[in-house]
Amino acid sequence: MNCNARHKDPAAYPGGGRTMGRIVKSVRYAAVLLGTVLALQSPVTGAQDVIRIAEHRSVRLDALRTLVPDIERELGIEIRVVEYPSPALDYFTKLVTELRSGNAPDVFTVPRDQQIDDLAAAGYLADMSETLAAWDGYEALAPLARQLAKATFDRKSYVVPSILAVEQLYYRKDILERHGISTDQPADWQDLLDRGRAIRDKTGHYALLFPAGLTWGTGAYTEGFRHLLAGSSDPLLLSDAGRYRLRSAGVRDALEFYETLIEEELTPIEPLLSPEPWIIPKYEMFPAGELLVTTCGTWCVVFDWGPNSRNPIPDLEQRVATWDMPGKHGGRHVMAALVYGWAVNQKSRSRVRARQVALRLGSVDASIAYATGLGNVPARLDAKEHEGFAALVHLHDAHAQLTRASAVQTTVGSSTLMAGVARATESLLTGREDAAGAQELLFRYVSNILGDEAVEAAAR
Amino acid sequence: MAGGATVESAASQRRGNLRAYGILLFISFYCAVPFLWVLVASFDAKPSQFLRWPEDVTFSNYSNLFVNESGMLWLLNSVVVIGIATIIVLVFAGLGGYALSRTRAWWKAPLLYAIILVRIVPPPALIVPVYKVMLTLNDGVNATINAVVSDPSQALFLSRIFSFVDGYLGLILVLAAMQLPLAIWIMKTFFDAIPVDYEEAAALDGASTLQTLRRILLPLALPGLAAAGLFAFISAWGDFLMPLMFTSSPELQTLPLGLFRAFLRIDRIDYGFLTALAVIYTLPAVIAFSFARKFLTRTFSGGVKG
Amino acid sequence: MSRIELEGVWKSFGDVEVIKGVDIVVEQGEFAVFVGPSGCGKSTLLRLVAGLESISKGEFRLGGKRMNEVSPDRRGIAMVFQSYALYPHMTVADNIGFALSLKKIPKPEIRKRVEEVAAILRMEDLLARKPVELSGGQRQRVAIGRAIVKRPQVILFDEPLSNLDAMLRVQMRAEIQRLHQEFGSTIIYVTHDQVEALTMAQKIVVLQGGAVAQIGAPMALYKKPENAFVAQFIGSPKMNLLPAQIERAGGDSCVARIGMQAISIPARAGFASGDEIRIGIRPEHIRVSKNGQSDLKSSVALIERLGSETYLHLEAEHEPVVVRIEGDMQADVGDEIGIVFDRVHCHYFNRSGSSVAA
Amino acid sequence: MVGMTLSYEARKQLYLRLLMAPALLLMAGLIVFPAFYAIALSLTNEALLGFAARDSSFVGLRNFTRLFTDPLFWNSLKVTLIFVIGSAVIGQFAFGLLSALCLRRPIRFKAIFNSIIVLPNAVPEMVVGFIWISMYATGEYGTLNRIVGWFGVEPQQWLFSFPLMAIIIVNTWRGIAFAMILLTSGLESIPKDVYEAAKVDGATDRQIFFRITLPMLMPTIFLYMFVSTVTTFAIFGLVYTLSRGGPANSTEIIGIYIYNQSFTAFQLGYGAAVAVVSLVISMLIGVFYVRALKVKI
Repeated sequence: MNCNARHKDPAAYPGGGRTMGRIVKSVRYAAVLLGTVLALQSPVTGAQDVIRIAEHRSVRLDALRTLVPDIERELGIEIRVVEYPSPALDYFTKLVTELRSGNAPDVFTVPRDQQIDDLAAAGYLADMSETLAAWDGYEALAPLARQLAKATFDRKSYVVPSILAVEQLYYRKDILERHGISTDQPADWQDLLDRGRAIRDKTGHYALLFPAGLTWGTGAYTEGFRHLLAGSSDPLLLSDAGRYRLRSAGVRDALEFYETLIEEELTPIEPLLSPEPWIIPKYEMFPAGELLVTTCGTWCVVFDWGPNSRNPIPDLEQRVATWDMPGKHGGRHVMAALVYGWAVNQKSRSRVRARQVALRLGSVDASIAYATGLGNVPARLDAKEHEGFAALVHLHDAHAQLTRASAVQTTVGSSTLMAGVARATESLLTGREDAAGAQELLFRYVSNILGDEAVEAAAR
Repeated sequence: MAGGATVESAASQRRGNLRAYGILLFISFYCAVPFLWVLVASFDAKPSQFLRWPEDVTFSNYSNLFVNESGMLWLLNSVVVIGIATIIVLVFAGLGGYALSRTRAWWKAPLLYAIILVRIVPPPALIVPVYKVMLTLNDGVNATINAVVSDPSQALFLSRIFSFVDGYLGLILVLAAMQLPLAIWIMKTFFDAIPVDYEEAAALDGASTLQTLRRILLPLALPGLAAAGLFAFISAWGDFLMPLMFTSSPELQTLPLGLFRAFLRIDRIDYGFLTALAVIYTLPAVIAFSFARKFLTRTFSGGVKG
Repeated sequence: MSRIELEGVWKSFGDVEVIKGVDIVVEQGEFAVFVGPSGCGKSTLLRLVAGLESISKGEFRLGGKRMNEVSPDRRGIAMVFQSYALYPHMTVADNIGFALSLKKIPKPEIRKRVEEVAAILRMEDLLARKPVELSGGQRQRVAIGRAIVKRPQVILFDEPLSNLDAMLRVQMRAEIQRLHQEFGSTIIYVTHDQVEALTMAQKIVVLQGGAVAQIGAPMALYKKPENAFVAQFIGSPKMNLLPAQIERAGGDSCVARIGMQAISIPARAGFASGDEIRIGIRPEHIRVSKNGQSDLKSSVALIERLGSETYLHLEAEHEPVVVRIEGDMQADVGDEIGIVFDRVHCHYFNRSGSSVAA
Repeated sequence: MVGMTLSYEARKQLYLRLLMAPALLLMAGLIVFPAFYAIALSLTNEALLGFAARDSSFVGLRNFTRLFTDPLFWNSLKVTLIFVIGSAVIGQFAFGLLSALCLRRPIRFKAIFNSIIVLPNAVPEMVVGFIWISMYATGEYGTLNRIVGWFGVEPQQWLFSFPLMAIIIVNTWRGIAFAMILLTSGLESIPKDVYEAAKVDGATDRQIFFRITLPMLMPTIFLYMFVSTVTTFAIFGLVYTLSRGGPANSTEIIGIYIYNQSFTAFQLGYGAAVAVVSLVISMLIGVFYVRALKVKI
């Protein structure tokens, strides 16, 4: 197969002149096109500072857009809202790659407090300590919010808290009552599991959902694992030296709890392995009464099952109620997380203005606007004095819980930790590992990536 | 079924033809059905994710494209980015293919083998190192811009254009680079078939190298350039990985990324807008492919074999 | 002005030496033909003259001036390529006028000169066509037109007729000679066809293995080949070469042995007893003996009858011998025939192939 | 002045070096250098998050030890192998050959069949993902579910229950045209008189196909296998838009695995280590085929 022979005699080539003319013409069109596109990129001229804010998810975008005109007026700046992809993974990927390449927007949110350490350690976040200290709203913040806004490795604050997610166990009160299953606060894990077995046996439906698996991403840790760890026999994830204690008895307890759920078919497994694992259990099974207890945050009553959701649960207040998460050997706790705290890009060209914007977004009216859309609670305790708060009836309880809410402390490497938890729980879901194997998998994964120095090697 | 034009009895011929119709109908069904939804939904006033016959047929999804700023912007971005990348490929591959065809040097054969190997480097394997390379270049570019320009909005504008990450320049160059190995091969084999006599005749006629290139070689190479350009265009136009890696600003998004991101707005997907845009996005590739088809065999056998 | 001198010219591609020390002079206005079998370096030599290849060693002078480093377009040389190399995307007129257009000569002037050339080559009606629409002979003419429009001092032809059929070839030969007479340019013409060389050249350069085998006027080469290679290369059918051994030297004549038979040949200064030589004689200089007196006995292997002449392919002492006879001759394959050599036209070549002078 | 003293040939060779420089530089800078740079990166803990994002450090072969003990890596290799064999070697080839053979028969509507079969090949990856998500849509209104419904099959969750098969079907769909076009030209290059000679010798259609057509088609098949293996190995966008490697890594082909490790787990060093392995594999394939095809240059 000699290629040369296949080409036609070049002498047979028809005409070049016309083609040349066409090329010249199309070059001219191209120039016009190029001009148009460049014009669309052209900077808005004017003396005003332009602050770019990254925002994602349509509810959040809507909330932000209502706030922007006021902020622009108050601060005398121009704000450009940059829409980011909604799925949490895509948002974070885009944010991190942009922060690394230095072209991220001036102001953005950090979706979960656990991510602050990793972002700050990488040098992406501007230090907000002084700004916050000088801020009149700082003292009004829930203490937990103040604590979670700090990075563990340098104790500096990196975000302006806006809202908190208060997470508890949500259960279908109506169905439990109908089947005569107790709706009392479970005393300990055993009690909770027994309640689950009763649900399974009496209703034939799935009892308990603790997010798990790779596709749920960070949720496997934040919405599942940490609730268990916090109530385990050894709830501390970090050693005094700030190393992860992954071979602790607490981690084993949490994974064993998952193992029990899976082995006894108390939790749906297949949906957790699907691409968007939350859709079936949370948006379909729970409203349909096929799943009766799940961990969730305050957002669930708005976002997942509220009147505007995909599958609204009518008379939500009567049908759905909450328990605190019990501890393994008694005790109970409410988990909270600092979500969507406002951060400033360390490489921002106008950091001073950006800090002002971030603070302004931490104000009560801004956080109430967000809280309304998302179903989270404002991070500031003085929010309840705000006129908009009265309308958020379903959040009042949760807001009141803030003072007793807690969180599991993580440090740099938390994204690896969360990925490790996702893998460990995935291995339980697929039945590849038992709890001990999953724990070892978690340990190996994290130490492989973060290095042995970041992980406590000792078994206990 | 094997012979094609050989003598067969009428009955067995008919039987064979029937079987051929059956097979072709099945394969055509397989190939065509997935398109139905995107086509039908783009004319549906209330489109959804499912294929259904529209109750109201409308062209507004298409006319909206011209109103909807982002759709138009993605399209323009695609045209500009892929257009410039294709032109770069044509110029570089045209010159490079010619040079490789005519070079006499001991390293020519090793170089050509190396280009074959470069051609089969899987792009996903390059994303991390390319990303690092682009980051380094990007830091350089932006440091320069910040040093030279003080006005932040102007600096932003310049960095949009010249940045290697999230800028036109980087995306264009990386797209062009990925298409180059194949294009160079096409041009090299094409020039191999053009006798060197033309250039020598031109040299004796007193033409300079540039004149020879412009007045003799360029017209002769147009069919080869057409093939190389079409393949580069199709491949770059459809590429998803590079835009995913190297663009993030909405102002820079090209069609594949824009569509994808719009598709990720799970709670608010405008299927009419997306399907119409997807149809528009697909058309240039289909048209280019219908032209490129006749080059396909030669290109791939030529690209791998000399 | 356009005397071509090649002095001690060498050309190598990497380790391969293609031209090995060539000395050639072509006088102004002379029609020189470089001839030789393929691979002898004749085309390379032409390209060295054109400037398309660089000379590795030695000097090329044109009109007395060293040209080694002068770029092709500044040498005042035009070339007609074997493939014609007509630009396929240009019309005939554009092809011919291309060189002029590069020199920024005004368009009317170009048109005038193109039309002149077209008139000379009798192809006025072809000017608007593209090369693809032309026959082989017409393309050839355009290629020549493209060369002469520049009014070059020297025109180089690289096997220009090899793509034409026999009829056209004869016609174009005459045409090229006519052009040469009309323009008086110096011409170097490369061919592997010795008939073209003999019919067209004023001077023939026979090349062999990158070196000059002999230079001279056509008939000089025909009549006095300096070596066995030239002797066999020039002339058709080929000269017969019979290996022989000098048996007795000295005096006015000596005896040479061909196989089992002996033949007397004139003595030459270079001959010594026991020398192995080859006796060269052209087919037309051999007679068939009619009286039984013969130099060599042979048998008929094949008879080619062409009407006006007959070629006898004989075998003598296992060596082939071709004899040309006017008219027809009665003979059959296998007949024993005695042949007689015309001693005046015999050539003698020593072991190294050089002609042994009288 | 240098130009004046250089001969035409030398000057031309010099120009040629200049002319090829831009193309070679661009490829060297954005393909060849990165490919080698990947090796260097794979020996570090380079990351996009945490302290390593600011100062990465040399970690030796740690990424590789992790890689070879990581079940997800082996899973990804296995998935890639099945994907390549299922779609390129079997699916596209079988349908492509069938189409090519059928279209050689004296039948009507050839041009229509031809264009329909060729159409998917030209569609951009993103749109492929887009339209097949609709094909595979769950519930009774999903297109594929309705089609299988004609045969009494219950609605399926295609991308969940048969994820790998689902993407193989999509990639097969996309590549039939390339196989068909290449094999058609291969069939055309077989001289007719060979068939006629075989007919005269009394060969049946079956014998002709297996003893004449197939052997004489082998060079084309080999070439096709090379090009399609290499391109399928490099697929990214199609799977990314359809499934992103899920559910539960069941469609995580090597390209997706690299991306996920590098840009959702942010472990650039580890991603580079996987990239090095995939580069080595594709280079081995390349060298094997270059040898086997006796590439002439």
